[in-house]
Amino acid sequence: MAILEIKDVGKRFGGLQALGNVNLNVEENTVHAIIGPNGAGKSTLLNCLVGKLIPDTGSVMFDGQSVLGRKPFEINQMGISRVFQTPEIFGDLTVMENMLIPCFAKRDGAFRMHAIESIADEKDIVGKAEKMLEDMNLIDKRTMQSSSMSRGDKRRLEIAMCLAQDPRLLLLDEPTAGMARADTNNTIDLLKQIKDERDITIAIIEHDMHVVFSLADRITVLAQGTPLVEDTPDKIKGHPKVREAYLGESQDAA
Amino acid sequence: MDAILLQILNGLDKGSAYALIALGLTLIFGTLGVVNFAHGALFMIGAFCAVTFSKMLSFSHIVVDETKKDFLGNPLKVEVPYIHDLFGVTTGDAIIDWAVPLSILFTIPVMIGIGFIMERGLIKHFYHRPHADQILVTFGLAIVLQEVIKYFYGANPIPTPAPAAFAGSFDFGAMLGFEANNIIYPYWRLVYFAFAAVIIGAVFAFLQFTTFGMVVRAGMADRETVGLLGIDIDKRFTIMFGIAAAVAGLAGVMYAPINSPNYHMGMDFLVLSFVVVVVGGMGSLPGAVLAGFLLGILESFASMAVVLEFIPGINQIIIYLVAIIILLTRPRGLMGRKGVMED
Amino acid sequence: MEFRFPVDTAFAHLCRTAGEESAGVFTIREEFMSFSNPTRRGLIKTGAIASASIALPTYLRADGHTGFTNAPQGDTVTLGFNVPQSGPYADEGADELRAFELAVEHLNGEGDGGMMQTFSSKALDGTGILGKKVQFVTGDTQTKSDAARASAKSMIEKDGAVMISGGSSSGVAVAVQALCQEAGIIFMAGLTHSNDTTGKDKRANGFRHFFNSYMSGAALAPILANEYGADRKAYHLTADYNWGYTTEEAVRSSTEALGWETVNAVKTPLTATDFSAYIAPVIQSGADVLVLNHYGGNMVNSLTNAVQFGLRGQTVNGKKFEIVVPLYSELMARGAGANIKGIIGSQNWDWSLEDKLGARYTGTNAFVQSFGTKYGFPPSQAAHTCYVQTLLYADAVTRAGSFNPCAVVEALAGFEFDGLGNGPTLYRADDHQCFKDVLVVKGKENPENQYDLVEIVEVTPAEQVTYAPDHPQFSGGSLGTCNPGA
Amino acid sequence: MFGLNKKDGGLLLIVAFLALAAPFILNPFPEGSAMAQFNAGYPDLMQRLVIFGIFAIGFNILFGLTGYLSFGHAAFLGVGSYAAIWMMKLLTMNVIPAIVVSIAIAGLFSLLVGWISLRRSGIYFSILTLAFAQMSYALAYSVLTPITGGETGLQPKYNDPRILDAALEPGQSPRANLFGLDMKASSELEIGNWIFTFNTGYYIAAIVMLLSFYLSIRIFRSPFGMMLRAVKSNQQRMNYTGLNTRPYTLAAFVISGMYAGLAGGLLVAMDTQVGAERMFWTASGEVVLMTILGGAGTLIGPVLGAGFIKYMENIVSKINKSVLEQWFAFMPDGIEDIMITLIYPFVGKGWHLTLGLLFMLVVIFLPGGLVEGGQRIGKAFSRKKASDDTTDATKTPAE
Repeated sequence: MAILEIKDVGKRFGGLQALGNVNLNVEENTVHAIIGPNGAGKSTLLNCLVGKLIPDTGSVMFDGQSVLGRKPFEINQMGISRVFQTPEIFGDLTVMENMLIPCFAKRDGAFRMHAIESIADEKDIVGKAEKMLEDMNLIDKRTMQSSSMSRGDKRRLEIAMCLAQDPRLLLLDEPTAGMARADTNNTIDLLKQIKDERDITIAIIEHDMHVVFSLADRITVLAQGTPLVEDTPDKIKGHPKVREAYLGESQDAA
Repeated sequence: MDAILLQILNGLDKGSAYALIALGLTLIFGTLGVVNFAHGALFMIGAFCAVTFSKMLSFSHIVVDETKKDFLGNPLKVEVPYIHDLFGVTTGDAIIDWAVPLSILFTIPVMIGIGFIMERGLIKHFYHRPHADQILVTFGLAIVLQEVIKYFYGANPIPTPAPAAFAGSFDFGAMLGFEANNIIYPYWRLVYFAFAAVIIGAVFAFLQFTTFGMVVRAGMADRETVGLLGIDIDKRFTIMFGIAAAVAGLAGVMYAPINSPNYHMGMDFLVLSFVVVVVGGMGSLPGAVLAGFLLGILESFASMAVVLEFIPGINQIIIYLVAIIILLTRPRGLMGRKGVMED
Repeated sequence: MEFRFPVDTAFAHLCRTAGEESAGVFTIREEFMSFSNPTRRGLIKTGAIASASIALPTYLRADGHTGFTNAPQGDTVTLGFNVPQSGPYADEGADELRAFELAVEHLNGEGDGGMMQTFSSKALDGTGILGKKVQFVTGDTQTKSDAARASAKSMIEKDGAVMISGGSSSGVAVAVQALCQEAGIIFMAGLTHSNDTTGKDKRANGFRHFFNSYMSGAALAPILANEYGADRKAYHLTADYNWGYTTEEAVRSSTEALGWETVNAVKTPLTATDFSAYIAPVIQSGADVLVLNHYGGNMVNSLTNAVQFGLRGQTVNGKKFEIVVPLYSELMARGAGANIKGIIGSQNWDWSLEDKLGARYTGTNAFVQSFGTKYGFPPSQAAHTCYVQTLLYADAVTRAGSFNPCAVVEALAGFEFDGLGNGPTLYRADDHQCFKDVLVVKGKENPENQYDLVEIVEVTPAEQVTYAPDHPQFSGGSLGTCNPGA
Repeated sequence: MFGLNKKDGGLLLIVAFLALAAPFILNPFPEGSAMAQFNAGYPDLMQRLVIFGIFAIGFNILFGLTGYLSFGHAAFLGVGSYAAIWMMKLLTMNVIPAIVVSIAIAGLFSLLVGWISLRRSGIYFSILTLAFAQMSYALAYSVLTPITGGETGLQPKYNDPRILDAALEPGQSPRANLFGLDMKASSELEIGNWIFTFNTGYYIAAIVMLLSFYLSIRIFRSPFGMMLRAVKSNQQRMNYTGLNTRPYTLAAFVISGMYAGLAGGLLVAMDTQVGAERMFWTASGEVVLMTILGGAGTLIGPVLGAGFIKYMENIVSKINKSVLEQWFAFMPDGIEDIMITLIYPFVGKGWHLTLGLLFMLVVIFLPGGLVEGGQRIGKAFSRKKASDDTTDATKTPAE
């Protein structure tokens, strides 16, 4: 069953048709990658899913409910978590606090006025956050201010924060962009581990074919705002259209 | 109709002062990213440059006049300006009479100097500090500057008249065919408006048509990239600060005949000029000018007796009310860019 | 160290009533004691004992309870001079402070004695007040009622001031006057011109020597009618706050009574600096007189603007256009420069009064002489009123033989005096307002020196500016009775 | 203690000690000595120190935690004050209803202002709040004079209705009280040349300040407080973590507005008078300065900053030339004159100059405010003792 249904989504920015008629289904408990060259509309599509942009046409259904017109936090509360291209964490807060916030958000919803209670008394939340940090090998850094961590650790923390919410759908926006090869591999391992251990659907936007082919169950190729093909990684690898769209320039050069 | 025209004239004039101050403020803000609460003080110092200059011109030695008496009944001591000895009484008085326009020549180097010292000595160290720190330190500086002025000049306003040639007013309405005496306008205000227009034009031309200006504009858009290009942007920014200080100072010099300068006139303008900058859009130079004139004109309209009869007290709040409405309908002011000063 | 005193002795002592004078082991002084029920009093006292008994080593001071707040102890008495030292009125405050210092000097027998020589009451002899040397403390009102009260309270609570004087706005005067009433201190108002100070906000412990809006109106109207004719059309610009309202009302009602018509009255914000938008429409309105109910920076700016707009050169309705400034001050005249020339207004006093109008205003020259000798320039009317208030207070204490505010109030209420520069003057008992001649002045066309800014047009005798205590412009308040405090 | 951890409990105890022993601590110099000028242990100033402490504590909940810089908080203080004085005029001189209503009214007003202003962030938010405050000030000073008393402000009068109170005896001024306990009642204790004043009003204000301080510690340590710091740190991440930032910031705004209202109500309870200048933008600026000067985002900083500025305003402004002459009387004449000439511009009427210079010095050299200064001194001491375990205490971000 498709957990995310994108139907006829289109978005224009002035004279530029960023997205035109995108139809795409993400099946539950799969890793679905969306690839495409620069300017193919990947980020625009992602922003339409999380409430940052509202498409001009079409519909986006998550688990049978429309996400359009909802604010980012409402969509998140529906079960969609997003990992950003550059890690977005609470830099001024400690690693532990970074972890606590999604745990509270999961339990208490978008807003709760818990101004008198002490964090230390919220045993279950603290326990959950600690467990998550342990799982992610971040427990040693719990009192560290998160902005002073390495980029790899920040990425790890961000993913951990998203996972702490037990999302139904995890959106990853070029999670390895700008990373060194070693960090990229670590991230791939981490994501594989998540995929294996959790019942989770992952949609990943990626540039790096190595990452995509090591993780994805299905791949959609986006070019000039429309999906070119959608298929399994093996099939995509050899697809002529993909080669044309993706490697066109290099073929010319060759 | 003529009443409306009259208020537009008044507004333009008030607007020129707002626009000039806001221009310098947003220039500093746009180039350096610094919220300068001492900008009002620079305006005030400009006005006191005019005061100082006319005092310097009338620097005197004392002659005792036995025929007249002072308030205690002693022989009157008359102060005779040295300039009388130098140029004779008539020429000397003429020079003193023209003190305010002449003091522009004195103000420009003084203000640029103050600007340089401020930027190199203080502001430079605050580029990477939070806006709150910048506000606090420049606010402290503003207090210090105005207290120093108060120490030397006292708290009372000091009359600094315009040259006699510009002292009067003329019947602007009659020139346009309205009834006589309905639109009277002082010459000096017209001078101020023209002066402001020239300064604003000069700043824009400078930024638009010189290489220096281009680099600064590029720096306003993206400081780091310009820095990467190997251009010494810091040095240019220092010069920019000097120019902004000079613009504020010039606004002050020419304003002196309109309202007698006093030490706290800068604070009176500070809040208003911030509102102007924000309504115009932080970091937008045309926005600052536009908002300056817009708010000046609206303020003038709100002070019309007819308007006040309908909405008592509207003249007290109009600027703030307009600011609220504009900010709620246009999130970044009239011409603001995204991402500036929103953190 | 006196640890040997048993606690129960102290306890017994403390349990005596608060008002009793005693020479016990130690003394707990209770100030501003509430007049609630006696048991609660006991409660507080127990609390005091608890803290006191920890710190037993005390030594006795026999003053105890004298029946009023801050009874002077030893051989000195402290007065509090609360003047604006920062903000736009700082120069006026500085001048007030000079006058206070001069008055203290004279009271202590230093200097030439100033107006003490001419004062009709001869009670003061230059040995301080009641033989106690006069000391003073100063504070900054900032021309804000909060700051002024904070400063006055510090004088009362910390420095033990028995009288507060000074100030240069009605907001501050009313606020500090109310405070002095509560605390049981005498308040001798400085420069405050609003009707309210001795009108709806009057207090028994407060006294005002300065004149008020009503008096300005009453003094100005006949002279305006005389100088400019009885069929004038006036346009008022009024500072949008209490003082502006009372001044506008006073000037309007007295000029209208003489046949003037009020074309319009527009309120201007206190914070305004440029009045062009208010000035420009004046001519169009058909008015031929502009009344500027402004003070301080407002007045300097609005007058400068009015002159810039050429109002004074105009001829409207066949008459020369005129500008009137109801409340004049030397400092503002100086701030307005040449623009003040020929403009009519009213003043409480002027340093040239005696020279020009003779011995009725005796005291003026004595004061100007000693002020001018000490500081090098003539005193302002603010300085004069502050000096006079200090002398009047000292004299009242001396005549009453006590610093007790109630005795002072009794001595000052209905007090008639002369020789303090204003001619014969009455401190009216009904509202603690002084009644004396009011000066109508005009900016001088050809000043002889930099201090010679105004010429006296006429002096309106006190009878003409006197009003009934229940005059509608002053209604709504009650003096209450004097409060001696503790 | 009271649900606080050891460190916070210790801090609360220190503050409690300082507040309760203030009459001693602030009066270190004997009466009549030259240094007595610096004594601050008289009721009015002590009351102001704690009341502005409350104001700054509240402001810090908004600015220190969320980073939203309001330039209009004095409006809430003013509105609270007006509410309180009207309760005193209409209902009773008992301070309880006055304070309760002042908190409520200030809360409602801040809800309205916050609801509108929080649509924007950064300097746009600051200017919106400034605009509201300036409008309140301008209207209170002029058009609203029938409600606010305008220039002359409001004071309780003998003939106010006060429906709950018995009629006053003739000659009595209405006095603020707590069930009969007069706010102005003071006891004095003399030890040697020292006089210490214990004032009922001060202790009531101090207790309220301690409660406010305690509440602010709880808020800082609560999940809510953490969320507010998260707002300051990264709003984007907040939103994508399923949290709605608006109600959090609005709640913080209203809480700090209610603190301001409480401060306003207490000001009236201690000194029954309201003037519109209380709402002028410089008053809003003052609380910003207090908070930053003390150390924004720290627990104790705002209280220190408030104390510092109020002390300057009330003590330094009172040092006049004759006081200086008294101080330096022991010196030879020439040196005395030089000393007086050197110092005079900075005290008395020049106290603003000193204040301005101190702002600059503190911001330049102690970016974290006085708290950072204290920490540096603390560090210098601990370095001497060669122990390095204090770094954690100084670096805890919540502090």
